[in-house]
Amino acid sequence: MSEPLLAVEDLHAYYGPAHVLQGVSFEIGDEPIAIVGRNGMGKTTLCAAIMGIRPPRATGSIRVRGSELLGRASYRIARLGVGYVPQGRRLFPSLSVDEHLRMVEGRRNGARRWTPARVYELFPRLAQRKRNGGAQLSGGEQQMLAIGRALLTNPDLLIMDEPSEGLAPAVIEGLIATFRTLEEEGLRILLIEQNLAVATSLAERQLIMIAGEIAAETTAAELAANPELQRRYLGVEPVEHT
Amino acid sequence: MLPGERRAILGPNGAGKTTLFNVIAGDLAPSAGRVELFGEDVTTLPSRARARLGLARTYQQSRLLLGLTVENSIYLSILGVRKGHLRPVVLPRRDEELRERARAAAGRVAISHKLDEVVGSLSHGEHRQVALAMALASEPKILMLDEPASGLSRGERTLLTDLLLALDREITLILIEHDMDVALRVAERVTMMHEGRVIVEGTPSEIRADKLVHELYLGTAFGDE
Amino acid sequence: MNPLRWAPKQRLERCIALGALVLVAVWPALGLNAYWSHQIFLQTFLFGIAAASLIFLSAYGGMVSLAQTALFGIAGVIIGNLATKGGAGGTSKGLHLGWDPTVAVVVAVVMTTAIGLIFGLVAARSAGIYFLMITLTFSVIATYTLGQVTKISGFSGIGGISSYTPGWLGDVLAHPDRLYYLALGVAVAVYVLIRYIVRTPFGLSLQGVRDEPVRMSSLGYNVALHRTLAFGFAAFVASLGGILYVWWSGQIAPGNVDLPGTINLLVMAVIGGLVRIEGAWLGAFVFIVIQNYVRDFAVPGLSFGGTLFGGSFNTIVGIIFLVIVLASPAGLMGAWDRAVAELSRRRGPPRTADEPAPGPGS
Amino acid sequence: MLVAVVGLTVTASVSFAGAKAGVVKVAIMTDCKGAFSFGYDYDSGGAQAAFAQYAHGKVKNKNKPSAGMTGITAGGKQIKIVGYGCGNDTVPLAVTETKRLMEKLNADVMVGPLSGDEAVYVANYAKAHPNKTFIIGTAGSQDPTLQIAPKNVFRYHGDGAMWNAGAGEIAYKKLKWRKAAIIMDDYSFGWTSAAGFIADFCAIGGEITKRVFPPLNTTDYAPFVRQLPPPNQVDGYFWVVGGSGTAPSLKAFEQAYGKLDPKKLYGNLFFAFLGADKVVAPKVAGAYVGGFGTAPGLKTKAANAYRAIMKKYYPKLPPDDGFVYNYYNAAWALVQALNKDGGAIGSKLQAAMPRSIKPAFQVSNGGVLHLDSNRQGIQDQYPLQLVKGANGAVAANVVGFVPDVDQSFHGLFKRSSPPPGRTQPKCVKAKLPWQGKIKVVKNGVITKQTIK
Repeated sequence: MSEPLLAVEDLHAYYGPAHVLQGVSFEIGDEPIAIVGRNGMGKTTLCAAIMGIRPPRATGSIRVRGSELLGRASYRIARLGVGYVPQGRRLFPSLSVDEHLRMVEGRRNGARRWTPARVYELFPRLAQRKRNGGAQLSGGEQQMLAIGRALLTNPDLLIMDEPSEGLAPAVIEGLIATFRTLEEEGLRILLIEQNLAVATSLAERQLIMIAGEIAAETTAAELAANPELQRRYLGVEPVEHT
Repeated sequence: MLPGERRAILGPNGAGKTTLFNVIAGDLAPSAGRVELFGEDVTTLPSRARARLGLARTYQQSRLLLGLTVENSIYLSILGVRKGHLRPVVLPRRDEELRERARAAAGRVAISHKLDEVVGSLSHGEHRQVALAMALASEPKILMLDEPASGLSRGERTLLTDLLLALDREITLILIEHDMDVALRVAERVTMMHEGRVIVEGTPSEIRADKLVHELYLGTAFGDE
Repeated sequence: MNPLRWAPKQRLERCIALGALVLVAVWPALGLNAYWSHQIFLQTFLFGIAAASLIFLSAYGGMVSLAQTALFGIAGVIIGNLATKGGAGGTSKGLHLGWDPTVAVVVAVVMTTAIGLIFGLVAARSAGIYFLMITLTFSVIATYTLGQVTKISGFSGIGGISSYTPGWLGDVLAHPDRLYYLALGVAVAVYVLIRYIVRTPFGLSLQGVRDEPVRMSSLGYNVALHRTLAFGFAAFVASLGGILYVWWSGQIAPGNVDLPGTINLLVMAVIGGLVRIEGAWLGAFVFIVIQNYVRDFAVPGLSFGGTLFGGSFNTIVGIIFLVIVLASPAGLMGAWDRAVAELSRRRGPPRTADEPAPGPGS
Repeated sequence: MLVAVVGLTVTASVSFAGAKAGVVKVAIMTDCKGAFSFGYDYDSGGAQAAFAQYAHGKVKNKNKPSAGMTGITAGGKQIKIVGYGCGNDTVPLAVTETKRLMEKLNADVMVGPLSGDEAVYVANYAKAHPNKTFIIGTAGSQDPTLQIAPKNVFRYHGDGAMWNAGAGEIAYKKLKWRKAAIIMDDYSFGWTSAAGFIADFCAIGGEITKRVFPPLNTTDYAPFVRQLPPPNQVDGYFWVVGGSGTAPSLKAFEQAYGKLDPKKLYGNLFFAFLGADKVVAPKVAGAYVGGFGTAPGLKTKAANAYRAIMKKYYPKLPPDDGFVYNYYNAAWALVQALNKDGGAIGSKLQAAMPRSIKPAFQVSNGGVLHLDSNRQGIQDQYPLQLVKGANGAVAANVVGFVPDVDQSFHGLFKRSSPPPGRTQPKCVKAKLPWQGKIKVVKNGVITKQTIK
């Protein structure tokens, strides 16, 4: 009896008349996955569908360890052990850094791997800005806080939508190292990422999303090494798909 | 900064880069000091007046006009620095010159196929493209871009780099960017900020070589690129 | 304006709109039920104009104004004071200036617009709930000013105004169809004007201000000025509705602009939907039909207080309002937009996110 | 939506086409909201009792007049009550209600409205609809029959000024007032009501030293009461504060100037409504009160007969209340006219409307009330006094009889004169027809004795 951690099957999603996801299927078992692709291909919609946030109308199936997520409210999805770092951070402007973290702390059952102290250890910059409000942080600091906030829910699965956006190279480096450690601790990551360096160093399995479908699966090594592949799937020329 | 200069501003998160932009653009009043544009003291001018002097900027969180179409957003960006943008009579769509300029700007950032779409329905990466198109369309003398490459795919970043390199030499460019591929290729001079101060200034190669920059900002990854 | 280039939804909407327009245009000529033309439709036209000024500010300027009823009433009070005469057979209250009614109309429109600009100047710097409160304050000030400055109105207001209409309009009491067509014409003109304005540079920049004021400022726009001008324009529109109203009802009193009056207009706009101008007339129509017909049904069990037909009238209106708003926060126009989107999704072939919309007219 | 519009229209047209030609459609315009919401049952009950007594109407529910009535016939025609107007004593609602009754429900005749401002609107409306007939219910404004005065508007009771006829003389003679101040609600009924006192008091030689105007529905009366001259500078105060303001305004006066002295207070009809107030009413017991055209407790044959009729059809309604009585007379006059003209409506009905009727509380001229040339009744008036009853409750009793009060106050109010307002009328000495002819009423009996 081993259900995969996350199983997405034939997922279709619509915003109004726009058919954004067209039959997406994949599983996350023991390995992290990165989903790459050009802009406007439906990657963020996929996250929204999984998390049940501002839900597009969706059909198909999304299961976490066998429990169906479609149709569930997002707070219940979060309680199933799914953490989320949304694109654009979505912080609470009136709460300070510390309040953000303490609010989330201990909200969830299960192992308490994460504490605010550990988040501060991961992002020392945040420790310096403990008392500052969400709105007073710089872009990169906001990103750190959004990640820290998601980690504090002690998720088994962490969905991150462009976590490296706006972060300085050195911080990204630290982040990659942290996530590798977390991987070893058992956290599984579904990563949406434009920064190929981040995507390839965090996940070996690379799904390429084009026009609402998983067009191809490849490995980090292959993607990193093959400029033709990059040009075809991530370049700016329109992609012919038949 | 000199006219026509291309400058990148680097620095760890929270170094004050965006705040510097806000002060220059007039969105934030400085507690002390002065801002001069084209030899004129603009410290007390509102941001709209600075825009009319030829200063255009983009925002980190794109801050777009989500309810308008891409085309209308670009129109607004052109009209804003023109005289008579209150004209109640003439429709922008009927103004050939305006249309041409908007289309050209959209073409330069490869967003032409979305001109009639409402900005709010576009993806995050497309928002960056729209923001850039708007900034370019106003034909600024000073262009300030706040992390223009973030959210762009690798291919789009290449396009962006080429676009910035091909900019009219008259345009002064200030860039905040974490993608060193983009920043160091485009910029002629680089300013490194830390904790609200400028700590190093130099050419891209000087910056690459600078120890302090590595220690504070780049980490190890870019050491031998 | 080539019909072949319209999207299917546009074509459908324009067919319906044209049908409705033809219907209301020929209604009195065909001698159909005069109560519907002179009460339901006429009120729909003129309250729709006022609601359109509210929706214009909300949909394009992001400002929900509670002052539109006050401006509507101010225009009426100005007309009442300027145009009426005192003495035998005249009205009993107001300044009795006895001006030429056409001049009075022009002055009323100009003055109301000016008052709107002043309101706008004060309110333009605030947003959201603060804007709502400031405009509510305007509305309350207007109510009390009319109620307590007995020289210009007083609690009883000014009556008999419909006897002082311009010569080109004639006696609206003897020929109510003239007022009907005038109101219809003004409503159509207001609709076309707003649709035009929002596509001009001014209209576009107003929408920009709605979405991102900071950004608009850094694009070179004077945000407060645009808001103020929008408020002035909305006051202009509201004044047209107010003038038609006093000719229709013959009177204007603080009771027209008090809190219930203010809320009624807001309810009309919300029923129609604060997103599209068309919603103004749709909402006004639905509201006025409800007001006229729902009250004839007594619903047992809903008689909370009051004596009117078991007192269920306000309760029923309230429930209808709640149902509409809960089912579609964007009102009836929003419900329509969603229904059409849903239908076209079910019927049409699935299309991808980045494919262009189906070719028009093909 | 289009389908709905057409559908509604067709149904609406069909229902109108179905109306029989032989029916006279009557609307009863009253208030069901606002300060006078009780008028809804009083007014419809008064009118319907007349229909029941004189036009064969069958009461549906003795305790709820608004339940309606069947089988009314007059002049050989069926009379149908097509609707009840629901006003709130403000004009805007009167507009929609009047149009609904007269145009949607196609009433030929309106009995109503209730309040003065509503009546001003209705009179203006009547001007534009000469084929419809309007019999004012119980509204106290002058304008409908003085300034506007359309040919199709009739009023068989007095206006707000007439109701206070005699008050000035009583204050002057019985209370020895020479100088008085007035506090009046700042709207047309307040002004009109005060106008009656001013005209009467000044006519006999009194002087008004101050007029104070609190806005309608004020919550804090202290600032307005402070504008009144203190008790040592005037002989008394005429008090015209109504609605929910009567008791609070008196309390504010008490706080400002000390104990309330009934000899220094004279209220208009609003004082009569004070009875329910357990705190203030006992403190002003003994004060004189203006009338309402009715004579509560008057013992005459006609009055008793009328009370019996009311009791028969609507036992719970107070027959001596003006709301009931005035609507009763209006409907009764309508029945007389329809009987006379064979059920015709429009101008024939207007021509047939009686120019004189014999209402229950009319005593002069052998009990006949005449209309003047503006179709406005010339009516006896009855000044009242607040008295403490055996059970301690305060009630208003009839204490005077003012014969044949006319709307013009013998020429003081003219069609061309400004209507009552903050400064109207001026205080002038005059010889009013009823001056010196006010009789004392004792225990409901009009005595020969004149008030001295």
